[in-house]
Order: sequence, then structure tokens, then C-alpha cells
Amino acid sequence: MRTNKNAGFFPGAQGLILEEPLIFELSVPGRTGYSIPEDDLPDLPESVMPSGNLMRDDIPGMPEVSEVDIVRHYTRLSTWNYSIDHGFYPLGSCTMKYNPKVNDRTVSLPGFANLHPLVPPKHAQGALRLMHELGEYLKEISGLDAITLQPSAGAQGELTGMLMIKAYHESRGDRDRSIVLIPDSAHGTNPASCTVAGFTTKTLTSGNDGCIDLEELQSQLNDHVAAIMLTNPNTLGIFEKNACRIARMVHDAGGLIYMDGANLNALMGIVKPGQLGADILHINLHKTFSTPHGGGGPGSGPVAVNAALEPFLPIPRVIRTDDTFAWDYDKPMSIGQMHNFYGNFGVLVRAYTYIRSMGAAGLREAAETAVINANYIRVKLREHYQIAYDRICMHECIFNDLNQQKFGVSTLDIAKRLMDYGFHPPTIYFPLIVKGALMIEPTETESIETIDQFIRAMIEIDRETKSQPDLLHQAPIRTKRKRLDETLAARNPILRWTPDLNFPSQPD
Amino acid sequence: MRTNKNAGFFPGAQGLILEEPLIFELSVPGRTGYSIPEDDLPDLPESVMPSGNLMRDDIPGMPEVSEVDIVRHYTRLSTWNYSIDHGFYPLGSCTMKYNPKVNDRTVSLPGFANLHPLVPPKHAQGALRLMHELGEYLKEISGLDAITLQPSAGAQGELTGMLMIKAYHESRGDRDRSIVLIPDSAHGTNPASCTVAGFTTKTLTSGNDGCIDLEELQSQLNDHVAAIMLTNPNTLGIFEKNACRIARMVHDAGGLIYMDGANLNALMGIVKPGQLGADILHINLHKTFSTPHGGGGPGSGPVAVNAALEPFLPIPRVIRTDDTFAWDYDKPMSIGQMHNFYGNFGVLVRAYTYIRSMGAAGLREAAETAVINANYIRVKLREHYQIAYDRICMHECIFNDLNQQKFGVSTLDIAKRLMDYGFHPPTIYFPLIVKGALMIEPTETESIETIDQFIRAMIEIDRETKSQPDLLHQAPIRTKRKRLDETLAARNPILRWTPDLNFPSQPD
Amino acid sequence: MRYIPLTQDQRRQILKEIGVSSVEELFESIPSNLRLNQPLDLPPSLSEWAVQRLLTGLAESNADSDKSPCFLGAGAYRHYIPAVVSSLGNRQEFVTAYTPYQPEVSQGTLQALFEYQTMMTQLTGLPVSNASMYDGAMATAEAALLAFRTTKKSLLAVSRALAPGYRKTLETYTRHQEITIRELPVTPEGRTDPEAVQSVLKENPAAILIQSPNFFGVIEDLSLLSSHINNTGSMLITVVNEAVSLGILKSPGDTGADIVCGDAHSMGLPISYGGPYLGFMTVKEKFLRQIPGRVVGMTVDKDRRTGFVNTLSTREQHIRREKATSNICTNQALCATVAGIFMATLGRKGLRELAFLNMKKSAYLKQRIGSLKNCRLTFTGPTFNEFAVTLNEPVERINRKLTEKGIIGGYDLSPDYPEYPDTVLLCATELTTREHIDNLISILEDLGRVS
Amino acid sequence: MRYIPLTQDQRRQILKEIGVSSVEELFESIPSNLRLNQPLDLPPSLSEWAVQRLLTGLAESNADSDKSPCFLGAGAYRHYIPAVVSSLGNRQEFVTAYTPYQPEVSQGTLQALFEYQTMMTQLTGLPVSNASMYDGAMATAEAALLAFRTTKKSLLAVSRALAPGYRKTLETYTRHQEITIRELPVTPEGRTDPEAVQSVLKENPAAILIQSPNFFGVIEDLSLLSSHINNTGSMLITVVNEAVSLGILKSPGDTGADIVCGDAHSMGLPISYGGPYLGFMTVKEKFLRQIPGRVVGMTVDKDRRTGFVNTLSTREQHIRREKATSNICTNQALCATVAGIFMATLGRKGLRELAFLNMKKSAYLKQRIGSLKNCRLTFTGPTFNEFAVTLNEPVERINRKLTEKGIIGGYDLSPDYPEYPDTVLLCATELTTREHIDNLISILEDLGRVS
Ligand SMILES: Cc1ncc(COP(=O)(O)O)c(C=O)c1O
Ligand SMILES: Cc1ncc(COP(=O)(O)O)c(C=O)c1O
Repeated sequence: MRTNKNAGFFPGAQGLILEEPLIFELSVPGRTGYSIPEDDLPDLPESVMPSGNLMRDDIPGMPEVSEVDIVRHYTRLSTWNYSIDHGFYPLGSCTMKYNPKVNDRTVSLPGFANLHPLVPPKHAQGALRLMHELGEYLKEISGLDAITLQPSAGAQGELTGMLMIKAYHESRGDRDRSIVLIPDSAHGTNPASCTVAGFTTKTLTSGNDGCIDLEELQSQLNDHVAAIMLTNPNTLGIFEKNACRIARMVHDAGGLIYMDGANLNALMGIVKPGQLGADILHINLHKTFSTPHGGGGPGSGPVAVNAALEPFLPIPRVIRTDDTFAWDYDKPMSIGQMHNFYGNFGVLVRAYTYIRSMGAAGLREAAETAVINANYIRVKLREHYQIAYDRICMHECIFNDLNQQKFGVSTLDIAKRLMDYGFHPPTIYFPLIVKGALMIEPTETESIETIDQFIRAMIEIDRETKSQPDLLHQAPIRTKRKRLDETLAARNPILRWTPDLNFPSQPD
Repeated sequence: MRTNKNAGFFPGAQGLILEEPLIFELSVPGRTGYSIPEDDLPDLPESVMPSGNLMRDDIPGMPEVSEVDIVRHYTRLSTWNYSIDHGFYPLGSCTMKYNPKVNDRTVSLPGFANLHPLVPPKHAQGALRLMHELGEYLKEISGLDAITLQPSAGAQGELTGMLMIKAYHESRGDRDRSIVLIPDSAHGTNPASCTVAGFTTKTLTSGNDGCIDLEELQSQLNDHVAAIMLTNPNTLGIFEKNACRIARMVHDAGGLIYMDGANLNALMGIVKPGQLGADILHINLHKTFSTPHGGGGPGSGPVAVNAALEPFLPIPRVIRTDDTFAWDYDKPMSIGQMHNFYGNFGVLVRAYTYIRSMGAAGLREAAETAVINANYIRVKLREHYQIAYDRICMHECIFNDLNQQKFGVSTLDIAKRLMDYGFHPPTIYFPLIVKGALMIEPTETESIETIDQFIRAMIEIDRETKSQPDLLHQAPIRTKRKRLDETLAARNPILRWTPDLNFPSQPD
Repeated sequence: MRYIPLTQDQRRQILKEIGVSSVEELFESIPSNLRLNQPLDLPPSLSEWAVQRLLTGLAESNADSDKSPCFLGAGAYRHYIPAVVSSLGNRQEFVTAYTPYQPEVSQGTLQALFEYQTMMTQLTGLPVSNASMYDGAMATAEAALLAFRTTKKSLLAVSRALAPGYRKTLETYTRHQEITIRELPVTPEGRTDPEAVQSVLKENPAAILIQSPNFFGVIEDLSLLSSHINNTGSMLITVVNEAVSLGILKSPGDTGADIVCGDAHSMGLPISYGGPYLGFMTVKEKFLRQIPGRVVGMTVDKDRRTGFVNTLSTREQHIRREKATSNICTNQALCATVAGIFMATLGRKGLRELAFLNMKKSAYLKQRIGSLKNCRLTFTGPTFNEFAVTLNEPVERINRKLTEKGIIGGYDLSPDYPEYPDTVLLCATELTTREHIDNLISILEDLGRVS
Repeated sequence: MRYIPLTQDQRRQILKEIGVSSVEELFESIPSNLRLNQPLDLPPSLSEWAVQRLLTGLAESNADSDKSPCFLGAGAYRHYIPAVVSSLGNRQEFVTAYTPYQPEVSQGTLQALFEYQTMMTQLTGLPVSNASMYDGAMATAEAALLAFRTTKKSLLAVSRALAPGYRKTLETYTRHQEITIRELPVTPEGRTDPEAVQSVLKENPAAILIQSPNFFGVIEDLSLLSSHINNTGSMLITVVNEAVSLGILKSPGDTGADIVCGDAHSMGLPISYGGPYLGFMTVKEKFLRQIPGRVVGMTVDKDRRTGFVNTLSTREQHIRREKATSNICTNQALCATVAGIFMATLGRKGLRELAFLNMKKSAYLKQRIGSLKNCRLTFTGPTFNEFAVTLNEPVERINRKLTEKGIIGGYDLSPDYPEYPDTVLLCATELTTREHIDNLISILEDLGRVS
């Protein structure tokens, strides 16, 4: 415990945690933890139920445990996670901001949680209004004309967008546009989504300033180019200063601008992507709009588009007539469905709650503060870590491990050691174009006091780099498990427990 | 992690935990984490509101923090607690059983949580029915005729009961009965409650068998004796074998039998305290009926009585007419109120839920299993620890540290060392009549696997007693804080933070 | 049974290891003729789903004050509970922990309670707080007992404007303590009569007990009263039933109280049909070793790092037994933890703003009521978030009519205070909207016209 | 703003430390003419209380299927969610953690997902599971893509009884993949026509895609179909949309599937207007390195203690980029965690009992429907918890009448399947009480009498 606000103090410490075997190892034949609703029916003749070789008698291997076993098992497991409710998560590109608790309350309101997706729309007016209004807000924020809330995450948003681009060109008889240009700094989902959409990708080498090189771009543009897929601010945390110029160039060549909006947190209320020339934009609600990440999802990746692309949006779409809302499936040019129903509705409820809580001023304040915090880290750490692009950054800043490499310490070591100090590591080794990248995104929800702690920890690690590099190779040393052998896992994949499983280790 | 069920494994381990200063140290002037509902009123003239020297301008020292600060602060704090959801809590006399999660759900139903205590009874029929029915169930379980649910904990139940005993004797003109007999094994609240009720207590020395010594009792009985206050099973985990005889003796002498029902978990469905001669019995819902202990409350201590004592029960009482429920304040012989309203209603909802979930068979199974588990521990540990009374026990068994004292190891050391193995320590140094007592109550909700782990840990500690006693003096070594200096705390009481506080230590 | 892990197989095996042939043998010390040979007469065990349906049905037959406008206060105050407060207060690490007898594995609860104690001292203006009592009524009774213990006097002067439930509990607790309770009358302002205070002081009472805002919602002039009491050897016990008021009212400590006690349920706890609530008590430094209940203190561990423990336990029943300062053991620790989270969330400014808004809502309601022909404000003194109104027909009748319109009316004062017939206590908090108020006014107006 | 800790004072100070004079300077790289000089046109910020009231209002204008009897299934199945499942699934350590890129501080999520994977393999009968997909429709599309990738063939034969939403999503995903989709017709039993399967096999398709229980609720004879498919070089993809059925139906792996995919939302997730749900996929060992999405594996740490990591990431987009097996990144990890808790809670016996009770409830409903004069069972095949009924008037009309009685009727099949006019899909789960069913029957009976 620090004794006053100014005393140095790192949150990382060690204490009692409780080990826990696999749930299967807790199983005891005949033990039960469940309670099935009462059977209030008369006995039925066996003949009315399916039987014979359609049926199974048993599900071997399934656990048999009591309710207290379940509670302790998952409670203990949960204590091994770092989470945003524990502390700072400077994960670049991930926008790990605080998830307001009121959003947990609204999403679990019975009128949302128990709403069947196939009730007639008149029984779902609240849900439809929420979706409609959320769409309107996101359109306003993005400066675009139409939107779908259906994609379940950013990558599915990308795929949706690319499929729309395909449909758009095809609708114009422009069938030869099979290439998508993607900067080398792009997130891996960008090229992957293009492939699923049936495109071929071409990589644009970034300029020395981390931005798209206009000459390089010009040289790649031709009438096979369907679109450019750019991220803005890009994954280096830099605003694509030539965004409008690029848009013009691509548009002139007959291509479209797909903007990866994963980094929208830097722009909300400051500039509208639509005004930067974007034709299509996906938005990660689980980043910018504070919905929790759940250890890897669910997320939500709405896609906003300009009017020209509207006909291609997925079905169904929410339509409003006077003050009544309904589903419209009758969109002949639509690319079709991306989801069995309407997407991750629960995530939409949270994002809606967030926007109504923040208001326009709050969203702008979020963007500004996110950028202020990132720049603060940039100036405070640049004496200790080499900065990839030393200029004003947007919501994130990127360092590398060149200074530390001299002492045999790598980005991985730095990341692992941060855990011991009580912080989640930054995103590492991404974007690929920065060797040994340490990508730091503080977001607006971290206090300067927390950020200062983090900065001090990073400086301390730099000092350790010189004084005790081996400690850094060993790190983390305070966590429940030390550095894990990822190679072994991939070489000898054990992806499930079986009764005869040979554990890779037999420690006490 | 253990690799199979048979491998030895203790849950205690160390891992990353996060330190956290006092909330006051996080405070930054101007920072806010709150949100007050909108003021939807017109401005009002100042004159309509109180002012002047009735008012304060500021509450100095109150924290100014953001919502994320609050969340992390209390999340981190929570991770430093051991709890029943973490693991085994063999706290004798406390009946730390698993708290079913469905009870959390029912207690927070809006119709309970948002029910104002002063609504006309017709708007509270559900609550009143619940209280009435819960009363009926507890009467059936205790074998008594009437009940109050008003006391907020066991000790308040005791006080309620003792006040009723006072009122009973007074109503009969029997004003000289000022003495209450209490066995030396009794819980401290028993004598304390008697004092508040205006009685003088006399201690009964227990016999060698841990039970009330009938001769001793006889010698103390006279017409100043208002009652005997006994616990059954007593705090030694032993059934007072002469319960009926004692009751007869005391009754014959004109006294009443107050039974401390803290240990009812051993008897539910097996025997009714009323049949053992008890005239008054308090029940700890936060023990026997699975309501959570909340780090020290809220609890609930209903008091059941036989017909002769019914007129003295606190007001108000729930009354039923046909199928309608109401409050009755018109009980002229009542001792009065013990609570501003009706007691810890929320706790009653949980207990009601529990009883409806368990049913009669479930409650009996709970009692039987609690006793089986305690006896299992008794036979497994008696070779290693001296057992205070080596005979079949009820729901708890008591050891002492005589074997270990030879090696300079005390009950305190054993208790602290158990933490390192991942267990909450047993109740220690209580009951007072067992020197160095280790009072172990497993309850029915612990699995044999967990109990076996605990037994192995106890045996391991006994081994360490001989091989490395100093380790035990140092214990615990895995917890966030090592052994705490209770003497310093009492000698130099620091009971609150102030801006100029000198912390007793200044570690990093 | 889903809560009992012992399987039938294991049970047989364990019984064998214990060395008995049946579970009955374990119960042989209980006379066999008393042992039940049939199941208890209780309703059958239900599935979780059925139990939930049953309880939902019971809950739905109650009035949800979140759904209907509600003007009841009178000791149970509705306030908004921020989501963080419920979310954190429901952390099972706080909920399912025992009393922190073993501090090394209880630092979470202990630090949270230490912080609660600190905030209560800041709010009440006295330097020592315990870690909770059962409720305000019991805390008030304990405060009186403390005064008797320390002053060794036997008279207690209690304002007639003390909440009746508190008064009754106080009487129950003190009945066998050779104590005389004297009632202090109320002025037309609705305040405890200062002259009566002055005159009772001549009889050298152990303490004067004053609630503020009192049961009529009126803020007492505590400074005035304490100026009389000062240096008389009698103590001033101030009771606060609506803790939210402390956000804007001068702290009782600053106005001369020796003990402040009452209920802080209104800071983060649901009204929950009257409990669990949060009794609190703060006292002057000199009563440090006289305060009843659990107290958390700061100390160091073996490595001299700061930590927290339950302390001053030599006052308590488990050490002192019949000589303890109180018989309290299990208290309301989780409620205190939750109130701590609430206070920390609102903080220095928020508590003030919340209190101000309560005062304003109630002032608006009062102003509007004042303009009605069929109502009159019973008292002239300043009020916080509730006040008394005298109607020209029985409160019950009015309330019945309000019920028909889906409104839960105020508290009928007349049964407890026959001297104020047809008088209702109306409360408005930050959750009372202008629409609720305007609606109530227009109904009352209509009723006036009709009758 | 309560979620933004930077105070105005600090903001000024920090800007100075950064070396800029205003926040605008930080945004100078954005062309100034594009920067907004007025606030976004959004509704104003609301207090938490107001936001909660607003959302409560929206929620209450929807139909709560817990309050009205509901016979809808058709891809979204209502089941009881045990309190432990919500309580543990809401632990913020699971909810607010990121994807476990850093395994040393993510062992909780990783072990929970490893256990989920294990249980999914036990339930489906195939040995390799991923850690979730977006939903069943997308999982099905991904399964098809896997089949194309590995077989290098271009024909896909899809049962007409595949859920229409799955079919449409499959089409969207595969549209640009040079794939032909052939539809397999349905027999009067309501099953995919085995002869059609045999005949399409001659064209050497990449895979045959069969849902069971299919969209009509009919349990397919997968053993029969797979006996045809076996050793043809085509794959059998089995889709399971109602995962609860796996508690009692023979596992698709045991009946010859190469891939099992679908949706497991019905194990512990609320129906929540269609999402978030839980896409799943299990495959044969040989497709281990072809499976899309995150996969958790067991390994050891530096001290050789068992631990878990995300593994086989060389399949994934962040390494393989345009050559990845899928573009999925963020998935539905929390849903998988919750389903894992659900499966572990019910366990070996409970899952079976639950499935049996669903089957029985539905069989009872079916039996009663069968006795009505104005209804007839559309298909003869065995069903799990839903089945199709052909009425003698439009489904919409019947449903409207049911709505008037507070009942949410079944799903109208006719728009998607014009060949089955006036046909409704009725679902009964363990939450459908006998009273609900008897009530429905008597209303239908009455309608029959009237019309
Ligand atoms: C820049 C960028 N683009 C796309 C994505 C993919 O989004 P999702 O993970 O929601 O599919 C991410 C996040 O992981 C990202 O950071
Ligand atoms: C035997 C016994 N009697 C009485 C009590 C007092 O009960 P409570 O703590 O609920 O006041 C306890 C528990 O602490 C106890 O164990």
C-alpha cells in the first residue's frame, strides 16, 4: 500500500490464490448439481417419443458435480484472469476502456433478455426502436447514410463491407474489379476478410512516415482495383493525413474506400469518417462503445455506408413508418444475411446505453482524452524506449525494443515483466511493420495516476534491462503460471481432456 | 493442478494479486464518478429551503474518484477475501455452508427489493405471506408454537428471548427470578444478552464429558433462577444427552429453558428442540438456513417459543385471516419492538427460498450429512491431534494443540498455516473450556474430496510441527499480508484515515 | 440434493470409515423416543425454476415502489442505487465471507469497513465509528445504554419527534436497566422544545436524545440545543434516520453531539420491506473503548506492511462475556460495505448534490401543497426531504383514493401522534419526478373540490 | 463525465507536458476544414437513472416470454438458466477480460474454454472443438468453407430442412467461392430424402449438409444417410441448432459426421432477441489444422506446471492474413464460457434429463394437437421439442387470436416453405407447462368449432 499519493507504488504483488483441477477431475459418479423443472405431465406411452438408434444412453465424460463444486470451480478460475475491472490494459488497437456497470443492468432487463427473435414486430417495438435509434446515432457519428447492425464483430463487418463492394461493382457491370489494396500496417482480418469475399489482396508498403505512400498507391491503382481498405487512424496510431487525397485517387480509379473503424475512438465527435471519403466503415462496438470483451467476445461490428451502397446492406433491415418499426426482408439487391437473426442484440443494448449516457459532448471528450493520454505516454516514454514514429499520435503510440535488444531483452520480455508490476501488457509485435512493436493504447478511462504508475513501471523495466536482464527472461514471476510453452502446445496439440489423458506435466 | 483425482494436491498457491491504497488516497479534486438524477424542477426561491447555520458547505475528506476507480478499488479489495465461494471454511459454531445462488435472485426481485415497509398491508401480501409461511416452517422444524422473525441476528434473538423470559416471570408475579444459569462452554453472546436483559448470570461448570453436570445444575437451582440458557448440541459438538432431564429439573424449579439454536444444523428433521424441553429457541438463519454471512452480517435470528410465552413476542406480528395477512400491533403483553420495522426481511426471503428448495427430506439429509462429515474428520484426525472429547460428535468436533505444544506450535500457528494450504482456519480458542481449541464444523455442503484435502493439510501441518516449527510461527506466508499485529492495533487504535495520518508503517 | 455433494455410495463408505453401521448410530445420544420417525411437515422440495416462479409470484403481489409514485418516507427512504454499488456489493467475495476473524484472509472486508468507518466519521463529524449495528432503532438503544454506562445517571430525555419505532425499541432495550425516560415536547415549528430541554437538564439526565431531521422531517436547531447541554455533564445523542441529509446539513458532531447514531440504509441499500438496513454509531474520542460493536483498526503485518484487523475486542462479548459493552456479534457488515461503496461513488460533491436535490424536490412539493386550500403545513420549521401536512379528512381516506390512481400516499401520523389528527408525512426524494408531484397535487386539488 | 477521470486541471497540466497549447493541436493532422466545429447531433447525455428508465421503458414494450406462454422455437430455444450460470457467467473477471493473448494472466478464461471444448466434443462425438463462432448460421457457412478447402470440390448438397437463416447466411458466405449449392428435398416424414442424397453423391459433392433435429423439428436418420456417404470422398456436415437435443440424441459424430456445427445458445444464454448466441464447430482429428477460429490447448509453464494457451494460431488471420482458414478474430468466448458452466452444472445426467423432459413436453403437445379436428401433424417423422402442424386457416390469423389471449403462437412456416401452407412450427420446452399446453389446445379447439 502506498502511504500517500506521491509515493511510488506498483499494484503488482503476490497473494494467496487457489488452484483448481479440471472440472472433469472433480466428477464423482452420482453427484448432482442440477435441478430440472418438474415434470407436470401424465406418463406418456413410449411410442409417442423417438427411440431406438436415434438415441444415446449416456454422455460419457461429462462431469457430475454439485452446485458448490461449480461455484468454486468457476470462481477460482475467474480469479486467474486479469480484466479491465482489475487494472490497466494498454492493449493497442483493442480500445480496452472501462465497461460501465449500468450497461449490465440494461442488457439483462427481462423485456430484452426474454424477447424471442421471431415474435411479431408489434411485440418487439422497444427492441426495434433501440436498433433503429442506435443506427441513427452511429450514422451521425460516422457521417454516413445507412447502416447494418448485423455483423457480430469487426471481422464480420469487414466481410459484410467487402461483399457489398463486390455487389456494388457487379451491379454496375464492373466485374473485373477483383483486387483490394491493403496497407502493410493493416490488421490481419483485413486481408482475411477480402479472401472470404472472393477478392485478391495487394499490399501497399507504407511510407517512412507510417502513412500510405501516394506514389505507391498511384502505381497500384487500375481498373481491377475494387477498393482500398484503410484504417484511420492507422494501426500506428497515426492519422492518414492524405485521407481525402487517397479517397479522391481511389474514387477516380473507380474503386471504393473501405475504412476499418476499429480506431474510431480517436475520431468520435472530431471528424466524421464519411467526410474523409470513406464509403464503408465498420465500427467495433466492443472497442469504441464500451461493450465488454468477454475474454474474446461477443462483440458487434455494425457497418455504415453511403447512399450508393445502401441497396446492398444485409437483410433484414429495421424500417420505421411513423412511430412503428418493422423488419424489411424485401431488398432484392441485398448481399443477404450474415446471421441467423439480427446480430448480437445484447451488445447493441449496451452500446445504446453508453451513447445515451455519454451524449455528444461526452463522446468528444472521450476522443480528446484518449488522444491526450496516448500523447502523454509518448512523451514520457520516448527517452527510454525507441518510438516508432516520433510525432503527435492519435489514441495510441508505438514503441519498439531496439534500445533493449542491445541487452538481450525483447518486447516479449518487457510485456511479460509488466505483468509482475500489475499491468496487462500492451499489444506486441503488431503492426507487423514495426519490428518488436509495443503498441500502447491507454483510452480515456484511465486516470493520469494509473498512467503514471504504468510509465514508472516501464521505466523500471528499462532499468532492469540493463541491471538484471535475466529477470526479464524469467518474467512473469508473480503470476499463477510462469511463461507458458506455446511451441509445445502447437507441436503436441491437446485440445480436450479425455479420461486417459497424459498431462504434459506431473507437478505437485 | 493435480493430474488425477487421487494425486495429492492442496489448493493454496500464490499468484498475482493487485495492491490498492485507501480510497481516500485515490481522491483527486474535481474528479467525479457519480450521476445524480436530473433536476426536472423550475428554480425555486432560496427562501423555501433551509439555510444558514443548519447547513454545511462541504464534507472534507470524502473521496473524489471516477467510476472506474470505484470499480477497481472494490474489485481489488474483494480479491483479498477468502469466502465460501472460494473454498472450505471449517469454522466451528458458524455453520459456513454454501449459499445457493438462486437465493440471490429471489431476494433481488423488484417486488421485494422496492417494497416500502409502510405500505398498507394489502400492498404487501406477498411479503406477509412469505413471513407467515416461513414462521410456520420454522415452528415445525423447532417443534414450538409461535415465532417472531424480527431479531436481526442470533444475539438479538437471545436478548429477545431473555426479555420474554423476564416478562413471563413478571406476568406471574414471580419478580425474584434474576439469575440465568449458563454452561461454561456457552458462546459469549449468551451471558452478554442476559446482562442487557437485566439478569445476573451464573456459570455452570461442564462435566468431564463436556455436558452439563446434573449435580452442579441441581446445586444452582433455586427460586431465583429464571432460566437456563443452553446450547444443544453444545459448543463442543456434543448432544446434551440429559436435555430432557435438565428441562424437567429446571422446570420443576420454576425456571425456563432457553435453547441457543446456533447449532440447529445438526438437528433439523432429526429431533425437534421443543421436544427436548426448550421453551424458547433462537435460530440463526445465516447459519442453518444458508443465508450468506456478508463478512459479518446481516443475519437473522428468529425466536420460536411455546404457547405460554407467545403473548410476550415482539410486535408487530403477522396475522392471517382466511387468506389475507396483516400486521398486529395490539399485543399488550408484548415485550415491544426490537427493530424499527420487521427485521432483516431480505434475509428471510433467502431462508424461505432455501427451505422451499430443500423440503423436509433435504433438510434432514443436510443434518445427517453435516454429522457424518464431522465424524469423518474426527476419526481421521484423532491420531494427529488430541481430540477434546473422543466420542461420536454431532456437526462439529473439537481438537486441541496439546500434541503440538510440545514442539512449541500453538493452535494459532496451525490456524495460520492452514491458510497457506488454501483453507480458512477453524474457529480457535473457543469454546473457552477447551484449551487451545480447534473447532471444526464441515457442514453438509463440503464434499468428501474437499474434506480429504483438508485432512491431508492438517496432517501435513502436524508433520511440519515436528520438522519445521518455525515455518508455522511465520505462517501464513502466501497471503497478501503476513500475520497482523493485533496488539499494536489495540494499543494504538487507528480507526479511520485522516489527511495527516501517520501510517504505522511506510513500506514500498 | 444439488447442495449436498455426498453421494449414496460415499455415504456408505464414510459411515464404514467412521465405524458405525448406519447414520442412526451417530444420533444415538438423542433419546430414541424423541427422534422423528417421519418427515417434517413442510412443503415438498421444488426445482429451482419452480422456486423462482413461486417467489416471483409472491414478489409481484407486492407494490413495487419503482413502478408506482410513492410518497412514503417515515424511516425508509428510496434513493437511486447506482449500478456500480449493486455490482460491487454483490461480489460474492464480500457476500459469502465470514466475519473477518482471520485478518490475513479478510483484508478486503476489513479495508472496506475501515473506509466505511472513516466516511461515517466525516459525515457525522465525530471521530470514532463502529463497523455497523443492526438498524437505527437498535443503534439508538445502544447509544442510550452507552450514555448510562459512562455517565452512571439514570434519566434519559427523548424528543417526542424521535421515530416511534426507535422509541419503542429504545424502551424494549432499556426496560430492565433502571432507567427513566422523559419525553420532550414539540413546538409548533415541529422542533423539540428548547425550553423543555433546559428544564430537564436541571434533573441531570444521562443524555438528551434528539433526532434531526426529526420524525416530522423538521431539521432541529442542534446548535441551540447543544449550547444548553454543553458542560452540564449530560450527553447529547443525535439520531439521523435519513443519512442522505448529512450531505448538506451541518454535521451533528459540529453541532455538539457526543454520540451520533441512526440508520444509513438510504445510502445504497434497497428499502426491502424494512431490512436489512444499516445501524451506525459514531462517538467522541473519549468513548473509544465504550462503543459497542465491531471496530476495524489499522496495523502492520510481520513485514511491517499496512493491514487491518478487528480491534478493541476487549469490549466485546466473546472476551468480556456478561461485562461486554453490548451483546452484538453478527452485525450488518455487508450493508456497511455497500454504504461505503455508495458514499465513495457519490463522494464529496455528489453527496452534497444528492442532498440538495432531495431538499429541492421536497421544497417544491411543499410549496405546491402550501397553495392547496384543503391542506395545511402542520409545522413551520425547516425540513429536508419530508414534512407533515394536515388535511381536512382522514389520511386513510385520501390514501385510499390515491391508491386508486396508482399512487402510494404518505405516512399517516395520527395513530402515533393523536395530537395531529388527519396529518400525513409526505416524502419526496430525487426519484420523485415533477410529474409525480404535479399529479399528486392535482388529485388533492380535485379531492378538495369534491369534498 | 463519470467514466473519464481526467479533470480539467489535469488536462491543462498534461497538455503542457505534452508540449501543446491546446487539444486542437493534437488533431492538427486532420484537415481543419473537416474537423467538426459543432457537437454531433445526438440526444443529450442522461443520468444513470434516466438512462435506466429509458431502457426499462423500451424493454417493457417488448413481449417477455417469461410472462406469456410462448410456443416459438425455430432456431431460438427458451430454457431455464440456472442461477449459478448467470451468477458465475457475470463474474466481471470473465466479462471484462480481453481475448487471452497473454496466457499468464488469462488462465481463467483459457481453462474455461478448454473445458468448454472438451464438453462440446463429448456432446457432439467429434474430437476437436474450437472455442466458438459468431452463431450457428456463420458456423455452418464456415463448415462449408472448410469442406471446400479440404476436398477441393465445388458442389454442396444442402437439405431443404436446414434453417432458412442458416441457408441464407451460407449463401452469403459462399457466393464468391465458385460453389454450387444443390438442395435436397424433404420426404413426407419431414426428413431429407435419402434417395436424393444417394443420387447427389454421384456428382461428387464436397459435402452433404444436414440439420438434425431439422428445421421442422424432425430428427434425421443420420446413420442411414452417413452409410450412403461413407467412403465416397464427400463429407457429412451435421448441423445442430438446438444443442439441448444432444443430451439424448445419438451424437452426430457417432452417426458418421465429419463436421458438427450449429448453435449452442440454448445452453445457458438468454434468447435475447436473437443474439449473442453461440456458434460452435467440432471436427474430426484430421481437420485439426483446418478448423477456423480460436482453439485452446494444454501446455506447461517454465516450471512445467500445466497451463493453457491459444494455440494452432498459424491457421489464423493475424499470422496467415489472406491465407487464413477464416477471418474470425473476436468470437463469442463469453458465450462459450457460459455454455460451459451450463453443461458442467447439468452434467452427465442433467443434460439427459433436460433433453428427455423437452421431448416429453413436446410429445404431449403433439399428442393433444393430434386429437384436434382442425389441425394435422404435417410430418410423420420423430421429433425432439418442436414439430410442424398444418391448420385449416392461415397461421397469422390463428396467431393473432392467440395473442389476444396473451399467448405467443408458433412460427409460421409458410413464407419460407410455400409448399406447406397454413403450417406452424410449435415448440415446447421444459418451461412450457401443462397448463400452457392445455390452454393452447382448448383455444385451438374453440377456434375449430367457430370456423
Ligand atoms: C484494426 C483492427 N481491425 C479489425 C479488427 C477485428 O475486429 P474483431 O476482432 O471485432 O473482429 C481489430 C481488432 O481485433 C483491429 O484492431
Ligand atoms: C453458539 C452461538 N450462539 C450465539 C451466536 C450469536 O449469533 P449471532 O452472531 O448471529 O449474533 C453464535 C454465533 O456467532 C454462536 O455460535
